[in-house]
Amino acid sequence: MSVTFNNRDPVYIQVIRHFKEQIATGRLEPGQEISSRRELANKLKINPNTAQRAYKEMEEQGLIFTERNLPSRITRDEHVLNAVREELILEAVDSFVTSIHAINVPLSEVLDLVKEKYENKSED
Amino acid sequence: MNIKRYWKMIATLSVIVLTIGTFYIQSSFAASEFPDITFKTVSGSEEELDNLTINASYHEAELYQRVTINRQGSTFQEQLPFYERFFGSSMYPEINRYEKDYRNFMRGKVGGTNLFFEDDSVLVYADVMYEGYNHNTRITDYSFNIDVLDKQAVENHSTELSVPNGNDYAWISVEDVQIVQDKLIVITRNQLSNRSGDEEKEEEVHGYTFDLETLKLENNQELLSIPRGDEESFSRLSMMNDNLNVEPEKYFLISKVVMEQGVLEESHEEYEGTEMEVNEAPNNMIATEQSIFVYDYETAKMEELNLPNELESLLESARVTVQNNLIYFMNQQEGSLEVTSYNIETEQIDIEQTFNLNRTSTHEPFIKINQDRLYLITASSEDIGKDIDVMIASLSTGELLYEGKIEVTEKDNSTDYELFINDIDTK
Amino acid sequence: MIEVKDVKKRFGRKEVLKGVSFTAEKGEITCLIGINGVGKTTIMNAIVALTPINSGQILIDGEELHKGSYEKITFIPDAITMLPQMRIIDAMQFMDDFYDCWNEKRAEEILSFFKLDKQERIANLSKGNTAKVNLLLGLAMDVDYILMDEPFSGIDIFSREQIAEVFTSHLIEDRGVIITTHEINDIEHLIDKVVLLNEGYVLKEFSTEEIRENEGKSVIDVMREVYQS
Amino acid sequence: MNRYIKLVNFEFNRFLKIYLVLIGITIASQILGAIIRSNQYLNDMNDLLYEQLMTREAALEQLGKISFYHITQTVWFMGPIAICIVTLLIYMFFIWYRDWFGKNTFIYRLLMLPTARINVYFAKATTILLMVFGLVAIQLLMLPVGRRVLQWMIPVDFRVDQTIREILTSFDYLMILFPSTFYEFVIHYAIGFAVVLVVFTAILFERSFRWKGIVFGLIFGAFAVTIFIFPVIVQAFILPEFFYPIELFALECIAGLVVVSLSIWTSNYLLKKKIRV
Repeated sequence: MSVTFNNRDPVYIQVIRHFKEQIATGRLEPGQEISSRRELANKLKINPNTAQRAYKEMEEQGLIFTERNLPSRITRDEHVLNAVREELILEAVDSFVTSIHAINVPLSEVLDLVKEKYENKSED
Repeated sequence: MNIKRYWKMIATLSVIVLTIGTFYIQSSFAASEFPDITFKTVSGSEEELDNLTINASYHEAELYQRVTINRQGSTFQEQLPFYERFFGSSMYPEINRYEKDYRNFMRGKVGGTNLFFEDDSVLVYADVMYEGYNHNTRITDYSFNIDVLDKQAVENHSTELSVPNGNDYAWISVEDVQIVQDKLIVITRNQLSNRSGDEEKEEEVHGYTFDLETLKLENNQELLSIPRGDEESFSRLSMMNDNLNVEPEKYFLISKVVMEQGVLEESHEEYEGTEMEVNEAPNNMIATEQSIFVYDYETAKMEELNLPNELESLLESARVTVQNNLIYFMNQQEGSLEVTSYNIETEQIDIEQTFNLNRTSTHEPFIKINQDRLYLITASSEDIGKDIDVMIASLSTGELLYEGKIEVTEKDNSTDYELFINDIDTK
Repeated sequence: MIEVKDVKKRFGRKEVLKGVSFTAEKGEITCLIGINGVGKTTIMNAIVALTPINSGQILIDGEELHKGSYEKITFIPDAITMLPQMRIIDAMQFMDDFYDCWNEKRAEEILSFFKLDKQERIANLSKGNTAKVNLLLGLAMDVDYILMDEPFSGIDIFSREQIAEVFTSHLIEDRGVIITTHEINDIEHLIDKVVLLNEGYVLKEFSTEEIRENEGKSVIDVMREVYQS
Repeated sequence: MNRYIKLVNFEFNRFLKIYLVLIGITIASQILGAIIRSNQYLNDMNDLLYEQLMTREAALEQLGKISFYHITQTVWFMGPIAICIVTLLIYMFFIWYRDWFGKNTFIYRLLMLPTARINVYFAKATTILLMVFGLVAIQLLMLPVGRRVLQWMIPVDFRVDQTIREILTSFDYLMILFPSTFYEFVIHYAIGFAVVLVVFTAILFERSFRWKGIVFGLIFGAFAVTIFIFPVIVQAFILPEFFYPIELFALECIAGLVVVSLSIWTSNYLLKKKIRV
């Protein structure tokens, strides 16, 4: 697991986003045990306090849960999981739309192109 | 704490403690291993030794030690408390006693017994201090430093006052201090300096009289003087009183010798005893005039003694000392010592005694007279450092009261030692 | 908490610190950055009383430094503090002898983490390994605060990575760390707090996450802003 | 206390190599010196007896018997003592300065030990003292060794056997190292130790204030000397012979204690408040 962080966004937000991506793509399964904040900090080469903050935030968002002293796990809550997926899709679409919008291309042309590219990528 | 890691330090420490400890433990034994030096009585009463203290030097191999010997035994310098050796202490028993009895009075008072006078009621100290040469006034300053202790009241009063005409003198030394009634008399030898302008005189003897109450200088008396020596003639003064004596005395004796250019007799024997004195005189001079002057403290008069001829002739070879009103002439002969006393007041010969020295050849003996006692320490000239006789005799009767030897008992039975007498004291 | 309050320090006529104040919390990594001057090292030395200050106050958990404080706070200077003729094991023994807070187990752990041979003499170590031993001696102490002066300077990249890894490890968990550096890049994500110094003053003291979250700026951005204005 | 002993041990081991070399030099040189000097005497004696055909008595008269004293007068004997003294004098400075100027700045470590810093000062002083006593002990042990060498080499008729005491009393410089009583021994080395402490304080002045510190250090040294000799000055110039020996001795003890306490107090202050790396 290696992540490249940018310097301008808070590291904890980038960590959460990383987790969300992993959940959305199924690399992290519902109920799966996740590494401790110390391991995480070590793996991602970030400050343990930041890792802690990311975990805390994720817990609040319901992405992960901790039972007593056991290691934290990914949530099994379908709603949350779907929401993560939707959030990521929406986020990607949003940013896509924003940049496309800037070039001022007609929607139909864009959609065709998207379809073509997407299928090609899946075949790779 | 892991002992193993400290072994080097512990080893070093052990070596230090063991080595240095052993050395000093042995040393403390060694200190007690100095030889015992005792009087071995041959005849007479050992009690006669009570007043006798001998100061000597002891040599063995490279060891050199000062030692004092008395009836009780010997004390080596190294056996003294360390601080006494470290800072030194007075060599005069009298002064040591004063320091014990009049501790505060004795502070700052250095010098020998000649600076002190003691009777039942007072202890007096008088010295002349050199205060330095003042470039402005071109005056050399000497001052009397006088301190009188009233023994009963334990009070002292002191003064410091300039010596009159101090500028004339190269040095001034105090020879005797006396009290006569309410007067304090200080006898000094004053060596004239080149600045004095007096080309004639070499040295003066002064009697300074102070009032005992006020300590004011009342009288400055020049008692005697000698001319400056030259190629042809040369004079010398010597003080004959025992300068260890602090007790009241009636007379102060000065011997004056005039020497003139002449043919020195090649008589070796004659000079053996008086080697020191001969050395002082310029070459080829012989004594042409010898006289004794007596200063009477009471009358404050200085007079030349008119000695009977038999005594006059003794002046050259005999040793002379004075005690009260008696002048003793001690003339050493082959194997014997002749003592003749002359009474200043009656102008008569008082006693004439001859004491057998028990040996034919002796080294210059140490002689001391105290009251009626004659103390004689003789060493044979063959074995100077070892064979030492002690004799105590009565002057009035000529009776031998004590006869003995100084015996050195070496702890290690070595005989490789030498003992030299420095002086004797009979207080 | 280490509190540095209005600390002033002169060397001769030169005032190196002109009233420096900042705090460093336990459990956080605080980074002192300064582009020039000797101020950073001087502050470090001052905190552990290796140099006297002219005025101001430095408190460690509310009290001034005393002899017992060295069981609570340690300083890892930029050069090793052990004698060249010592072997690593001797240096460790020395620490064990003198510090109650020395943690032998942790020392062994770091030793194997850094892949160091404890029989080796300090004089024979490479630069990188010397720095690691230096770090080891500080990190193996159960202290609350660790000060590190330029732990990355003059060391090869691989050693640097290994050392950086220490910062995310349990070795400094819950401790307060103050680190000085003039190169922020390697550790930008590792630190909690930055104190920007220039010419004896604190120009800015900020939390890295907050400045990213609230202003969307990287540490370098802030430095650029501050130093160039 | 425990850390102080550890520090002494540490400092001691740091200097041990040079120290052992010093001991080695002393032992070798003094044994060699005894052999060489004895040999020289034998040669001289043989020359008189067999070349100049003197009688034994005449030869002895001219040459004298040899004793250990003659060996102590050689550079073989005194040289190592001088080397040891000079080395320790230099080491008195080196013991501090190398912590600052050594390849690695050990002073950081020393100053950050969880013990009063004055223990470092005491430990260094103790180390010096230990080394001095060690050498003194070795020297003391070397006397009988050298004497035995002399006895092996010279027939009994040609030598004077001296006891250790006699060897010492015959040679002034040795009397300084080994005074005749234990009291004096304590006094000599107490003064020496006080000097070490004062020099240490001067060094700490320099280490605290650098150039200015040299001046402070010198002033402190002069001040310490003045305090120490003050009673003697009073005795000599202000109140001539005012004090009795025992009083002067007591005053000197007090003055010495004042100097030592002042040194320790000042050093403690400097180490606590002023020292810098």
